[in-house]
Amino acid sequence: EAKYTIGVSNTVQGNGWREEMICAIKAQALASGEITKLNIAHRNTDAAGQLEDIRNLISAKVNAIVVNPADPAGIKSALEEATKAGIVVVAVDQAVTEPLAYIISNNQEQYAYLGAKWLFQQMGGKGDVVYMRGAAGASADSDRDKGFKKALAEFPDVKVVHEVFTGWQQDQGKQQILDFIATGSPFNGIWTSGIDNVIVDALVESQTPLVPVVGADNAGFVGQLNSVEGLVGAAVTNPGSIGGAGVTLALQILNGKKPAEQTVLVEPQLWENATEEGKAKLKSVADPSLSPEWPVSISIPEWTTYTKDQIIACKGPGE
Amino acid sequence: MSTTAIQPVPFGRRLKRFMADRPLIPLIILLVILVVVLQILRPGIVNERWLANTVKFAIPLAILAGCQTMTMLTGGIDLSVGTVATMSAFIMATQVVNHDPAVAILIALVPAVLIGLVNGIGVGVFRVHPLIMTLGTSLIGTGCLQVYQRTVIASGAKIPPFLAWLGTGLTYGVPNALLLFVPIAVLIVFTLNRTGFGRLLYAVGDNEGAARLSGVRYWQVITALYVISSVLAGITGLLYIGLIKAPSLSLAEPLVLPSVAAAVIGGTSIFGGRGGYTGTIIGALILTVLTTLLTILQMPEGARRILFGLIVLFVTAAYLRIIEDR
Amino acid sequence: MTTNPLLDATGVVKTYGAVVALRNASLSVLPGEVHALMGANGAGKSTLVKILTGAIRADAGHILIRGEARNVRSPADARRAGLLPVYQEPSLIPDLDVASNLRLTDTPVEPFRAWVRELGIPDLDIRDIARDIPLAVLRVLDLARALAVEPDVLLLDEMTAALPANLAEKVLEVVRRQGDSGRSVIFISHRFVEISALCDRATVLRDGETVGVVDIEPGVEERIVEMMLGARIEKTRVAARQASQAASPRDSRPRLGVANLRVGTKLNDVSFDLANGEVAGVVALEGQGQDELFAALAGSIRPSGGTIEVDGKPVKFAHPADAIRAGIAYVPGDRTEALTMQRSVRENIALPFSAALRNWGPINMAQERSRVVSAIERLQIDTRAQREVQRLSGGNQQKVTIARWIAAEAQTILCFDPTRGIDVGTKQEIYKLLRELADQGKSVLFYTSELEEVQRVCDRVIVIFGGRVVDVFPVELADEPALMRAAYGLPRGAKEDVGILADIHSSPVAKP
Amino acid sequence: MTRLVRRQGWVAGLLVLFVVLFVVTKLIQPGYGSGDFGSLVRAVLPYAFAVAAQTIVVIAGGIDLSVGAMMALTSVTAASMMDGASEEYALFVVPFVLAMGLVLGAVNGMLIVVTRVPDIVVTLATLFVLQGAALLVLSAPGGAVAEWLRATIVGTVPIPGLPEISAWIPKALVLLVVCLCIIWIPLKRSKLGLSIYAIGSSELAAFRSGVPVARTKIIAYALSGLFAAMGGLALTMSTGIGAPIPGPYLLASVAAVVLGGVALGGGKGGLLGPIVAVFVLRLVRTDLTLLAIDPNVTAIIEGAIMVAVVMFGAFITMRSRQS
Ligand SMILES: Nc1ncnc2c1ncn2[C@@H]1O[C@H](COP(=O)(O)OP(=O)(O)OP(=O)(O)O)[C@@H](O)[C@H]1O
Ligand SMILES: Nc1ncnc2c1ncn2[C@@H]1O[C@H](COP(=O)(O)OP(=O)(O)OP(=O)(O)O)[C@@H](O)[C@H]1O
Ligand SMILES: [Mg+2]
Ligand SMILES: [Mg+2]
Repeated sequence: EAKYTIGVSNTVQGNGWREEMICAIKAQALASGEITKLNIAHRNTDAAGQLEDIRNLISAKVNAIVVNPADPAGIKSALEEATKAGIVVVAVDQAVTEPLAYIISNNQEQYAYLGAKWLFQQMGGKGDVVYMRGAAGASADSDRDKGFKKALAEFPDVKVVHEVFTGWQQDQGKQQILDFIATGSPFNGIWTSGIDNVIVDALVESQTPLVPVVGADNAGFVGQLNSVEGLVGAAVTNPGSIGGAGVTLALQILNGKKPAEQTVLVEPQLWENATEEGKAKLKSVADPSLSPEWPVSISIPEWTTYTKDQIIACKGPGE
Repeated sequence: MSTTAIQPVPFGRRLKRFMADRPLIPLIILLVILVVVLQILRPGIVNERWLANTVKFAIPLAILAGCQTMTMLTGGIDLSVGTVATMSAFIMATQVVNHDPAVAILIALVPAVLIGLVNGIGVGVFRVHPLIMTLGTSLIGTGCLQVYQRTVIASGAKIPPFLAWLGTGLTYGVPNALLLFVPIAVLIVFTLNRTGFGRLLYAVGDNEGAARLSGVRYWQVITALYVISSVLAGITGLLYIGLIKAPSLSLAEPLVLPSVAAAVIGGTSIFGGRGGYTGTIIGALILTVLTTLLTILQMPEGARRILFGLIVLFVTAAYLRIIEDR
Repeated sequence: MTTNPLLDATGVVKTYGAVVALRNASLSVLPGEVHALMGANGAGKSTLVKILTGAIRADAGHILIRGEARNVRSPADARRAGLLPVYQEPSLIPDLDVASNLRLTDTPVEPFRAWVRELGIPDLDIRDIARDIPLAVLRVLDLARALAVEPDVLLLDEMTAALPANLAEKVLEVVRRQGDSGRSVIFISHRFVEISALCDRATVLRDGETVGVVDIEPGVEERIVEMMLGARIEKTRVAARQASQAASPRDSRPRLGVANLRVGTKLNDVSFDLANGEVAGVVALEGQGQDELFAALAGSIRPSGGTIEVDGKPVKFAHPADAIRAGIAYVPGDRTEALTMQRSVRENIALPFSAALRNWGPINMAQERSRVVSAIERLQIDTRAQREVQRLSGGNQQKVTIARWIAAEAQTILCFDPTRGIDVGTKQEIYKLLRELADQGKSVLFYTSELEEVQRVCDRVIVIFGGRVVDVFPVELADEPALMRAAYGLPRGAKEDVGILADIHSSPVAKP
Repeated sequence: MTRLVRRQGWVAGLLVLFVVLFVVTKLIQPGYGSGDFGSLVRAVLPYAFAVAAQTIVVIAGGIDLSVGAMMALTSVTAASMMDGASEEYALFVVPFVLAMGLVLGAVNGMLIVVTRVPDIVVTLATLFVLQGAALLVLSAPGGAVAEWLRATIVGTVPIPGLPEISAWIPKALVLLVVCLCIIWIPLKRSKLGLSIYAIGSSELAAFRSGVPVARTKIIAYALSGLFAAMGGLALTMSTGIGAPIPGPYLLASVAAVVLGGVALGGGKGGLLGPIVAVFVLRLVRTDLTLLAIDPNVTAIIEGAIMVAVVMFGAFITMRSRQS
């Protein structure tokens, strides 16, 4: 009964989150049993490159395209061509501006807001926070910045003592925090945009008193929240498995089950280790067998049907 | 007819000539100036801990810049060092789960040797431009790493304790990484100045035809060179993973352009035949201090980058001015 | 004379760091004269030319052109002021064809073609890429390009050094006429014959200082040599070699045996022997296959036929390293081919020591030093600027190329025009050196573009024409007319007149 | 004739390669038609300008690591200027941005000439500077583009009575050809063009031949900046926004320059080869997508193609030198 060809376009390669997203797409395509072939364009490029990839997918005559947009507005023209050609377009991870496209996305603004708010509460509503952002000029980064600023506005006594861009690079993040620690400036909390476990490492290595740290649900960081003595922190979920959900949504639409809304937001959760309840949750989700860069939330209930073995095998239909 | 009397050389000129003969001195002065600026901007930052951090982060950069120095002496460049370092780091971290660390390290260095060999043969035998050759192999290497990482997603990753000790540890406040770096640096300096192979690197880069007429087989020198460069990059990867402790598929990529810059700031000519490693080490330190300086300064990211570019340009230009005795 | 000088330079100073290239040079050129600029290697001749034509800046000095101080900051400015140089190194853009090179310099094409023909190159295709053109022809093209714009002052830096006799003749002819037509020429050469045939006056430089200006008249050579060399004079007096001095080869088995050697279309069937203790001269006009012969013997190119034997054993060379292992070293005529210019004299001389894989390890510095120093002393290399070979003058660079193989103790040395651009004193030293090597039982194959050298150095002469050996004769018979005849492919004893302007392309074909 | 083959052989080979690839594409996807060709050209557009920018400085004996950053800066400048502005305002924006590229390129050249720091280092430094400037202009992707500007690369050029043919002439192709030719052809025929080749071939010989080396170098970089600005505009025109993070244009441009037969080191080659090389590389990308090749393998394939083609070229020159 397999009958569909699905195209995938993604513009960041070699990052744990994106790799998990691709594997989730493959695993879900396999698990659904309705997909004969996946055409995956997965490389490092910009919005113009993504236009090229999407148009190539249109040339390949796929039935649906799952796209993680480099920029919401920048790829509108190709998505328009796709929907005109009768191709179902599902954007994951971020919204797109093409009105006929469906969106199933992590809420980046909410992601930052949730973590920052928790952090500021932990700090007792006052003090100095280190703000370690993602890549300057990336749209996900600026969305998160909005959420962070929103939380900041609610806590007038919290000050950003240091703001840097890690470029979502582990080594840069580590050097930056070590440099900052060396200045001797006091700080009461660290918010990170997902470059988290190296930050904890740096704190431990330099024997600095541990402060609350907020990161993402990467396997490495979740492990640290469970094991590092005296570390208080929270992981905000940002599941890479959203890709699998995108496939499910695309199939539903192809099969005639259109969702009521064009946009389906997957709200982030916050797992902290400040309470016993939270600790138990963190223990249950931890998964030391995963690559430390992979988010531990490898599936999304109601949206994905593959098993853990399937996503780890990372094989799509016909492979 | 009277010959013009030899006038006393003005002090400025003498100083300049003195510097030109000892190019390390102006470079060290530039480094010190940066450190002083840093100390002025953030009083108290220049402490023992900061020094240790700076050294720790400068070392991997300095070793990769050593690869660039050696290849640049022959008129080449090795853009695959970032990929090679990343590969060996990632492969080691994933293989060590199932193997003895020594075995894992050996396995991790295999791709380094292979890439070096391919680079060397491409450049030395087929005469492909090194820029393109190493760019191509680094693309291929990255692709292979992507394929590889899919096979080990479930196996997890570990950092052997002794690499972490080497990468991050301090003994009496001195970074342990120096245990690895000092011998490597001494070896590179010795190789360049006191061995036949080092002589050939300079000779081949300066005038390949002349070297040939003296009986030098170009392909031998180049192949050996790129293999050595790759192995050094592989070792850097192992050290770097000990420092960062997070295996990622782009771990050492951000070091590639700075490694080229460090070698050039250190006075090595990208056209070949001229330069040395001691300058490169200072170059790496300058870049590392500069990065710190910009991290510490609170300003928009855009302004930070602009400043970084301008300072790199200024330092290189000033240094060239000083050592050029014209 | 009341005529004002066309070009008048006084008190020119140029230093490179610790090296003083010009200390106090002056030069005054009258309209219509051919003015020689003379001096030993490193005296500063090229430096002065570069300063006059704006290629480098002087540290001090006054330069007047037609009595006016003009600010010549670049070769382009010099052109506008009517000064056109032909530098010691070719200046055509290597990757452009000749036509584009002309356009680049605003050189009119037709006059250029006319000059090229006149200079003895009838079949130039101006769409040829400069890189593919042989050095000697390039030099001529450089000259023709300069002539075509009819400059007031033409500056020729060792124009004839790299030219074979036939082309050199034409150049001299043409330059001579420049003087006749009211233009001035500054002419640099180490060959006294050329100076006396061509020049009206000479300015002599020594160690960067003008030590005298003399009128060229018979017998003035001695004075010039004295001025040029100063204190060095006594050491360099070596009489022309007497035929009776010719060493008889000690060894009956030849060191090097070449039989029926062929290389592409350039070298057809060359056979000869070279004995231990012998200096054999090779005499040929430009492009008769001597380049290919030397390259094949040196392992640089592969012969397409024939055999080479070393000490009676047949050898095949795939790389110069193979030839070196067999004890054969090659000294190319163009020193830029042989030297690593940014490296020190020491490293250049020691380069062959490290070449083989087994010598890649640590260097025994003390041993290397002593060998290098003894080679430097033996050739009396001026090592004031030894940190970089490129700072040495042309002649001293040339010496380094030979010193390398003295240090490496090569058994057989192939010297391709080793005295190109070398002053008289140094030439004598090199002749002496080659003889000494032969006396120590080494063998030397020696190509020269200056026929008179043959008598001074060689035991035997091998004449090549059209890619074949047309004659081999002992040095006793090798006077210049005989060599010249042979070089044109005429049989020994033929009585035809071989004019200096004879066109080689229509000259009689060699009789086998 | 042989001379022509020798000089243009590589370009001809690339053209043949392109045609072969085109046929292969048709075989993979029989429906591949004029519309898809239009997509290809639009994908080629920014790469082609980047590669033109790189080609001109490589011919002049340099290298420009700042092309990608220059494209980003000009792109965000254009996009932010046109954001919320009237359609006519774009008539001012386009020349402004082109002039900005020209000036910034000239600054690159001047820095190289004045500081005497090698090109690769100066442009590495300006890469950071331009990137920083782009971030100051727009800290996140955004901005807008005038509709008419956008329309200049969408659709095809109508040729009355020949709809068949006109379907194969996308406007983007016409724009590309016009923009490149308008600068390249007069340049190639002028003495300035010769001078650019001359300084790339041998700076010393060029200086001694009276070429104003410094000025020529500055102009080469200025033209490179101009092409990069066209690339930046092309990015804005196709995406409708400006993005401050440079795309993958730097390495792609260097690779295409070499594949196109321009020697790194200068003095040789032309613009046509690199442009055809860009088409080839983009079409390879299309084929890889059409074939649904495992994305992790595509990097290996692209790297291998690059190395193989260049090695092949090296092999041919080696053979021809021996014979
Ligand atoms: N770039 C340089 N740097 C340092 N020293 C230099 C440089 N160029 C020339 N010299 C020195 O200047 C002196 C004069 O050199 P020049 O080339 O003018 O000699 P020359 O008279 O032309 O000799 P030759 O007859 O051998 O060509 C030499 O001692 C040389 O070493
Ligand atoms: N480091 C060095 N310092 C000084 N002289 C050296 C050095 N290395 C080699 N030599 C000398 O240089 C010459 C060439 O060395 P090499 O060992 O290549 O000679 P070879 O003739 O190839 O050796 P063999 O005949 O043993 O095969 C020899 O005379 C050798 O003694
Ligand atoms: Mg000279
Ligand atoms: Mg030996």
